Amino acid sequence: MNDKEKLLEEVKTMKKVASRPKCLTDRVFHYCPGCTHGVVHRLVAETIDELGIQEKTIGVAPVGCSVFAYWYFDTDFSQAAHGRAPAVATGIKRSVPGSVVFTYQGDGDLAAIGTAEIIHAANRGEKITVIFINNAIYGMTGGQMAPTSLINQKTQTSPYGRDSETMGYPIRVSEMLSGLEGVKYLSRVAVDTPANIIKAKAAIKKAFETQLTGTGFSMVEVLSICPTDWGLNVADSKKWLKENMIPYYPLQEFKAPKAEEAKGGE
Amino acid sequence: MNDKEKLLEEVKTMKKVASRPKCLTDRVFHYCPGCTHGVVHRLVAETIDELGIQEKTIGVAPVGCSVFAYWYFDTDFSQAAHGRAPAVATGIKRSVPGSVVFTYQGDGDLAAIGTAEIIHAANRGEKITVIFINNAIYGMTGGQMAPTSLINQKTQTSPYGRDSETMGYPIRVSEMLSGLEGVKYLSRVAVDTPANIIKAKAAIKKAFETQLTGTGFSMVEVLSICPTDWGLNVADSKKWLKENMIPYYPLQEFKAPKAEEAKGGE
Amino acid sequence: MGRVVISEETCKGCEACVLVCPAKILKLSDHLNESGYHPVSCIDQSKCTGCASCFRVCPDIVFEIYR
Amino acid sequence: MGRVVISEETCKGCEACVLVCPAKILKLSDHLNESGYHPVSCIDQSKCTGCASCFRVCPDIVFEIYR
Amino acid sequence: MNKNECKFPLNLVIAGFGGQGVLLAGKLIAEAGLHEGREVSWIPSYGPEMRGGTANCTVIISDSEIGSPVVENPDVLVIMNRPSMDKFLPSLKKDGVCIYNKSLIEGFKPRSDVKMVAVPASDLAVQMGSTKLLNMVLVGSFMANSKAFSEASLAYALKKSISAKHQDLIPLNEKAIDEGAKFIA
Amino acid sequence: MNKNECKFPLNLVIAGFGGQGVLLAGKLIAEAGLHEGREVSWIPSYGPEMRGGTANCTVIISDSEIGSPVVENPDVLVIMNRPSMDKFLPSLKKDGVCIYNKSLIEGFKPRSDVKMVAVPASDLAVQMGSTKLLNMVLVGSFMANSKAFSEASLAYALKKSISAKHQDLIPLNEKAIDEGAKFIA
Amino acid sequence: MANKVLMKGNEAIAEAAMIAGCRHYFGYPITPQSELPAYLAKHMPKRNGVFLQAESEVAAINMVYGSGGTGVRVMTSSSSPGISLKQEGISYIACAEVPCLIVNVVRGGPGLGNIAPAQCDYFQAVKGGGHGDYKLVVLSPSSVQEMADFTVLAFDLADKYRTPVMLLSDGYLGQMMEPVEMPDASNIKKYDKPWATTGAVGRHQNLISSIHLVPEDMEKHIHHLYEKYAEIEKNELIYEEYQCADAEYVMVAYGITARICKTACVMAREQGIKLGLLRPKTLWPFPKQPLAKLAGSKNVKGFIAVELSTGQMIEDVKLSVNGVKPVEFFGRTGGVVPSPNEVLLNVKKLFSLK
Amino acid sequence: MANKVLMKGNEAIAEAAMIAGCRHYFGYPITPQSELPAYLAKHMPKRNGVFLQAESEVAAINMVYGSGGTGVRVMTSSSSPGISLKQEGISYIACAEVPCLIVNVVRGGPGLGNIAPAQCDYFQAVKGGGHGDYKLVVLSPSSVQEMADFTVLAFDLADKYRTPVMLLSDGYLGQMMEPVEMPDASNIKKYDKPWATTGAVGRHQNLISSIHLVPEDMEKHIHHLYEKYAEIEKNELIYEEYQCADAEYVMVAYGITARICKTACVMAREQGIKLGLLRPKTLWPFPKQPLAKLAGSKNVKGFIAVELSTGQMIEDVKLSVNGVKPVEFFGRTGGVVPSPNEVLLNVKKLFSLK
Ligand SMILES: Cc1ncc(C[n+]2csc(CCOP(=O)(O)OP(=O)(O)O)c2C)c(N)n1
Ligand SMILES: Cc1ncc(C[n+]2csc(CCOP(=O)(O)OP(=O)(O)O)c2C)c(N)n1
Ligand code: SF4
Ligand code: SF4
Ligand code: SF4
Ligand code: SF4
Ligand code: SF4
Ligand code: SF4
Ligand SMILES: [Mg+2]
Ligand SMILES: [Mg+2]
Repeated sequence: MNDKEKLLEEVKTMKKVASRPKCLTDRVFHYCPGCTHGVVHRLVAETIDELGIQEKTIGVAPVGCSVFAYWYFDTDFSQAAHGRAPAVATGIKRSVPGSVVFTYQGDGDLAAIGTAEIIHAANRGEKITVIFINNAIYGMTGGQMAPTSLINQKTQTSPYGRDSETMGYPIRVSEMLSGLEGVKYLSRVAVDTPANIIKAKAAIKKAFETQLTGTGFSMVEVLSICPTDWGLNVADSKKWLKENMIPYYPLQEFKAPKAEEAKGGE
Repeated sequence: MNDKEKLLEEVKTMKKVASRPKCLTDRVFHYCPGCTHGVVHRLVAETIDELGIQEKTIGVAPVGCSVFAYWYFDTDFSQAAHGRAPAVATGIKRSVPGSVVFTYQGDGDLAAIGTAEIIHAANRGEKITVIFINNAIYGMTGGQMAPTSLINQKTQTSPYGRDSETMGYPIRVSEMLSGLEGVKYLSRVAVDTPANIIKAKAAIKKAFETQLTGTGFSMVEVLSICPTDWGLNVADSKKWLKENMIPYYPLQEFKAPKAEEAKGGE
Repeated sequence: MGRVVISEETCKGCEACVLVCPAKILKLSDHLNESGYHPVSCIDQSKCTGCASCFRVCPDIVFEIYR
Repeated sequence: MGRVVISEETCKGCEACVLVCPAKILKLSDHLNESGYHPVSCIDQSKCTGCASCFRVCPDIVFEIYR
Repeated sequence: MNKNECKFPLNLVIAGFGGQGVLLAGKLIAEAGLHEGREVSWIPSYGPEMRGGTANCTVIISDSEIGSPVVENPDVLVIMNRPSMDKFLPSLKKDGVCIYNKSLIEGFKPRSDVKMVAVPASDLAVQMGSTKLLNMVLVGSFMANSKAFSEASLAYALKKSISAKHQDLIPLNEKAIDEGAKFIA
Repeated sequence: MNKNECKFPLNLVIAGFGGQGVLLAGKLIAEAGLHEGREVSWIPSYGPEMRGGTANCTVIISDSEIGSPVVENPDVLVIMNRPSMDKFLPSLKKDGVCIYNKSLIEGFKPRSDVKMVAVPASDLAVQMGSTKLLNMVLVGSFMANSKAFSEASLAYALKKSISAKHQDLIPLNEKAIDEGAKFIA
Repeated sequence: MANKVLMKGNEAIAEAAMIAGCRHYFGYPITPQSELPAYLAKHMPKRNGVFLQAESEVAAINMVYGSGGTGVRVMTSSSSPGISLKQEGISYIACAEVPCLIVNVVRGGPGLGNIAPAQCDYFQAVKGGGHGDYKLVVLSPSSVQEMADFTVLAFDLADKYRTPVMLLSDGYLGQMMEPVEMPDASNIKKYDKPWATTGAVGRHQNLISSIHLVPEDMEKHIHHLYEKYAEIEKNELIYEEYQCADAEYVMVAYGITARICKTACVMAREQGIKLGLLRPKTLWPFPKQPLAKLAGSKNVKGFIAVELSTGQMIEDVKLSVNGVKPVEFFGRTGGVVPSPNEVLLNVKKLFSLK
Repeated sequence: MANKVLMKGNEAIAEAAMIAGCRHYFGYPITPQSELPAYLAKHMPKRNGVFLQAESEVAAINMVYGSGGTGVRVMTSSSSPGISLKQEGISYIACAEVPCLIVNVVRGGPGLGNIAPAQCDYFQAVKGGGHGDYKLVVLSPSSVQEMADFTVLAFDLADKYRTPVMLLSDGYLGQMMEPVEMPDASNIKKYDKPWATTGAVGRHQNLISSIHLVPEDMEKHIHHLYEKYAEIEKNELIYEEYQCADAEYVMVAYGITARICKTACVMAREQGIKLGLLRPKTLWPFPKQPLAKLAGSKNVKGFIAVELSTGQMIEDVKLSVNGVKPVEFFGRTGGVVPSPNEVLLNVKKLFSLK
């Protein structure tokens, strides 16, 4: 019996406390080493498992690094045009009202080209859940400036650093959406540390639960790392997130449904 | 000498205290009787006259009832596609930095199809001035629901009244933009009464002055009436504006440049 | 003391000015102008205060105000 | 007391887990897996607390945690 | 025309100011024609003219399939104001009929190769209590002149075209139609 | 090839893992060719392959205008890893040359109708201090084998292609090229 | 005629869509199609349907994509500039094989242009205004009755072939009233949609997508689409010949223009000119064979494409006729609509007839 | 070759644009054209130019509209789906006569497709992907050198005719490196732009607009545009004939495909097959006359359109040849690029040669 076999024997008598969520396929993520897209996928998948909604969940994938999100979630999926996931989700939810619809969008997708779609889906109070990955960069296309890129951040299209004078300011999407009445759950989290990941999970779960109560729109903004296009290793990426992103994008729960607002399940 | 001739003789010795602004052409407005687009045109024109900027002003007309704004202002003009005036204005201002660029947009134009453009122009702090006519309706196309239409407001596309459950909430654009750092002047006014019109004029002037200081984006949201598509006479329209719109869209100055922020003229 | 000069042909008879004139000296005429509207007229210039309220609310810049 | 089961072939050697393990028992191996990465390994299971920090930060769900 | 039978297809243009009920008049005529089993088409002006304050529509009533709903030289004109007279009279077919609102239309140059039918429609309408009845008066005149459909068919059309909450206005409208028809008879 | 003169056009495919410097190797070769007054073209793989972790590029050096920059059957292969060997070896022209990184590539089925040139490139690179020099070693081997350009041209290309702030690395790169060339000579 | 109702073309589409089982509409206001959404805004709620005014045409077409992907019958409508904004979405929809109806009530363009009737979006509709290799089925009604009938047909074709269908209309057809007999709801065919994203109950994932990263996969998918298109070309072509049997000159025209041409035909015959009309009811597939056959006939001396544009469909006419007979053009554009007489005069001029 | 630099096609466009005096770029990132904005982001600030990453392609094209309206040389670039989003703006720009350069580095479509090289946006570029009657001048480079040269040409044509010009490229041309000699800045022609919106100093209003509410006015404006287009067709057609003098079979191909075909020509000659190539450098205007002339020549037995699509340009080839000789098609699509040998094999198959 080699070490591995011994270990497997040993754990037979123990309690499995953490493992791959059931609604994820076996496919290995295509993301770069260390990329936190994978972490967020797991959190969403755990939520779907825990709420027992795999059979009625319909995901909407964006254009961005997570364009292939549907490779991983074993739920129905629609792949949306760049920025249009909230519109696609609206079409789906209005057609299958009993479903649970979520979009998974990057900051280029949601905060640049898809600005109108996210604002109006939120304002209409569409009963969908949006997972918004803010990694302050366009990952998929090789590292251009995102609307959320920080001042002085160097990217392919801000090679001398983002200059507010000509390129504007990093946009705080959650703050902007928080005033809209259709928004019922809204939170900003980060996935840099185990502690923050636990909080992120809780937020994502609340967002889905909000959808299940049928009261309105829910979103979780997730501060994430992109080691590849930031040009940093994982340790430095997490440090950069903590020291630069969190101060500008403070972690907080902007909105949560009051108990009486819930309409009960479907 | 008939009455008119007598009057004209009489006033020769008097001081003309109010008359048609110089930078307006002689053309009669094509707007419906009572429509306050005309009032706002006058206020903008007076501002241009007073600031002496007619020769460097470039206007951008929207698609909406004011699509022909360029018939009236004797300044250079660009007619933009529906919703895209802030992008067009950006293109102009970035190409003629010494110019004074303003857009004149309706609530369909600015708050629906042009959501992304207004938000990002504001966020970039484009040095332009936006005159935003909120009349809670699509005037030009015959009275469809606007993003700013009030709850229960009956329109061609909300014949049973706007229902927040399916159509979302009237969107408060100024509140949403007020958090963006690029925004340097932002105010909501109304043009229902002489007193409010005086305040509106002051706001519009401040907005243009903000542009002249070169610090960032300026906008004035103007609550306006659309007697035709509201199906009300002018008196009732003004009453409706006062009793329904102002409570939901409170008049206020959201942002004004601090004295030290001004960079001096150009 | 004030005077209002009215450009009848550009008036659209919307009554906005009539509603706000503190001196209550503005009213729509019975006749039509070329555009088919009943234009406003001042029934008593001597009562005009020159306050320019009419000018302010008029969407069609029909008035000139003198003081 | 805990145990971690590591699925070497899915590990991308990003070191996220190494950085957070309070017991400091995770490190990258010298060998490469099929995808060309140095996979993580646990150098001393007996010190594992089963805290699942590694599991939480791992983007590729390489771990199973037992307690 | 002024004969006992109407010759189909009948091509009609109705024109006037925006508020004069041009489009509704055309719709009534089309409905009445349809009620008698004929093919009909109604095509409005829309766009710049409407903003400019004038409106017109083209109605065709036919015994067979209608080809072009666009008519260059109508058989009949119903004209409610002066600008429309200037615009459309030249297009009227030789030997056609021009029914017009004499109350508002003066001093134009009539054509001698067509039949000009002057109806004091606005005056009659005001007499009946509302200038808004002007379009009904002229519809009545058109009916009497063209004999394109029966009074009963027009009454049916009227009932169908007026919304539920305004059905109480039907008698008044019918009266206006009558007046207009009487004026021709 | 292994003769004194290179025959143009020379069609070359370089392939390997993403991090092995495939594209830069190709660029150096193209620059060196250009420096000798030849026509050159360089076309990278981009898209799915790159995400998948492998990369390749096609370089043509020619005496006359280059038609298709896409090559079906290259004259020379420079192969840095095993998957690329499996993918590209079949496409090599009969009598072509396959220069490959012996350190990482084992157990494949070689072809007998081409010339297989095994260079322990990764090992040589590690000996020189960095596995990253592997591409330079193979560029050196290619140069020596093909005689497509002079050492001086390659040195020129190297200087041009390496960014200002890394110019201090040039000697090391040149050494790697030398090693690769020596291995052939 | 008891069951014939006088209604506008825009309204006829709306009513027929509901009869066809469409309960989902997503659109953005634009003239001259406003009566269509207005009608649905009024009637959808009564029939438990969804009428949603989107924030833009871009959002609307992507809502259609999402909705159609769930298998419901869904539509959108707009006019020229709005349809341009939808091109990315349309390309996605065609690629992902989402059945839906897209109505274009064409107005004068390019640019903001005006709101008068036009046929200047033919190329966009038929050749592909969006990117990539795809086709739309394009239906061209020429009466209010056909506005209704083709709406029903459009939904059927969309479901049958899992493909988007466009109804290419114009301002006049949208605005005019004619008697229309509504299609019979009991004739509406229903289709199984095992591919729809309705929630994966007892099965694995369904996916609506247009990405095929590996070129060979993409090519395979495109070939799949084009096989489908070939089927459509084979089965679904519809057109009308009017006085073509002995015609010496054949006009080719669609939509409102075809009706004007029909009257011109009648007038021509009165003058002893043997003028005929071929009216495509499907613009794609285009009646290539019928035109080629006419071109081969001894009678026919030439063709005239008549359009409300500077000449777009004429290219398809020429491709069909393939040089066998001359193909001429007469058109008005920018929203101008010619009279039958004007058409006839120009036909005579083009072929030097008197 | 001292002044030849090895660079990517995308970069060559960027550098050439700056040489042509372009100091304004508005765009949104998309593969496979990213090197172009990246290059400009780096170099524009050094040359006092404006590089602005817009919030979307829709915003970008409307920024171009505003900027071009002020008379400066302005450009945007994108790839297929992004170009679809720009169609409304392009239609406006054409109508309002705003000179500008639009670069499309075409990728595999429809839908999201992939990022491999393709030519499947031909129809969109050449027939009009936007609404209404308008044309784009469409230039088709087939080397990195031409990426630079045609960029300069594009700006010149845009100003000369006050019209938008599209550079229709593909992923390979964008990504490949070749030696390129940059155009000489001193040859750049400057144009007066008295119509530009720069502020009305000492004159009345200048207006950039595309609205003509009255149909007759709109028609007049469209006729004005088409007179301009006729001028362009007369003056600006460019194309290349390769081994056509004695050719029995003539391929028609553009862009990267034309180069593959050139090699196929050489291979064919080695096998004794008289194969030639006509390469349009302007896709609009299209080389109709030259093709008609070849069609009329005794040698020529047939044509083959070779494209990276399911067959789009072939329609223009057929319209040019007008039935005089057979026109065949060979193409790969979805991002697949054939080798010269594959092209030749297919030509032989299509015409049963051996
Ligand atoms: C219409 C359109 N424009 C642009 C693109 C190119 N594009 C693909 S992904 C992307 C941005 C990705 O960034 P983000 O949304 O932040 O996601 P990330 O990759 O960072 O997760 C862009 C611009 C596209 N596919 N379609
Ligand atoms: C792309 C596009 N979509 C739609 C329209 C139709 N349209 C013209 S104006 C307008 C809305 C006008 O409303 P608003 O902006 O509020 O201006 P208002 O007329 O009320 O002043 C719409 C939807 C258009 N011209 N272009
Ligand atoms: S590019 Fe960035 S966001 Fe995309 S997979 Fe890699 S690390 Fe993650
Ligand atoms: S429709 Fe309304 S907004 Fe438009 S001009 Fe008339 S009153 Fe004014
Ligand atoms: S100026 Fe004042 S008082 Fe005089 S008419 Fe006008 S509102 Fe009345
Ligand atoms: S406000 Fe102006 S337009 Fe209205 S009635 Fe008075 S003068 Fe006439
Ligand atoms: S469970 Fe905790 S202690 Fe055990 S390996 Fe993971 S991080 Fe280390
Ligand atoms: S975090 Fe996961 S992928 Fe990264 S090194 Fe640890 S086990 Fe491997
Ligand atoms: Mg991102
Ligand atoms: Mg409005």
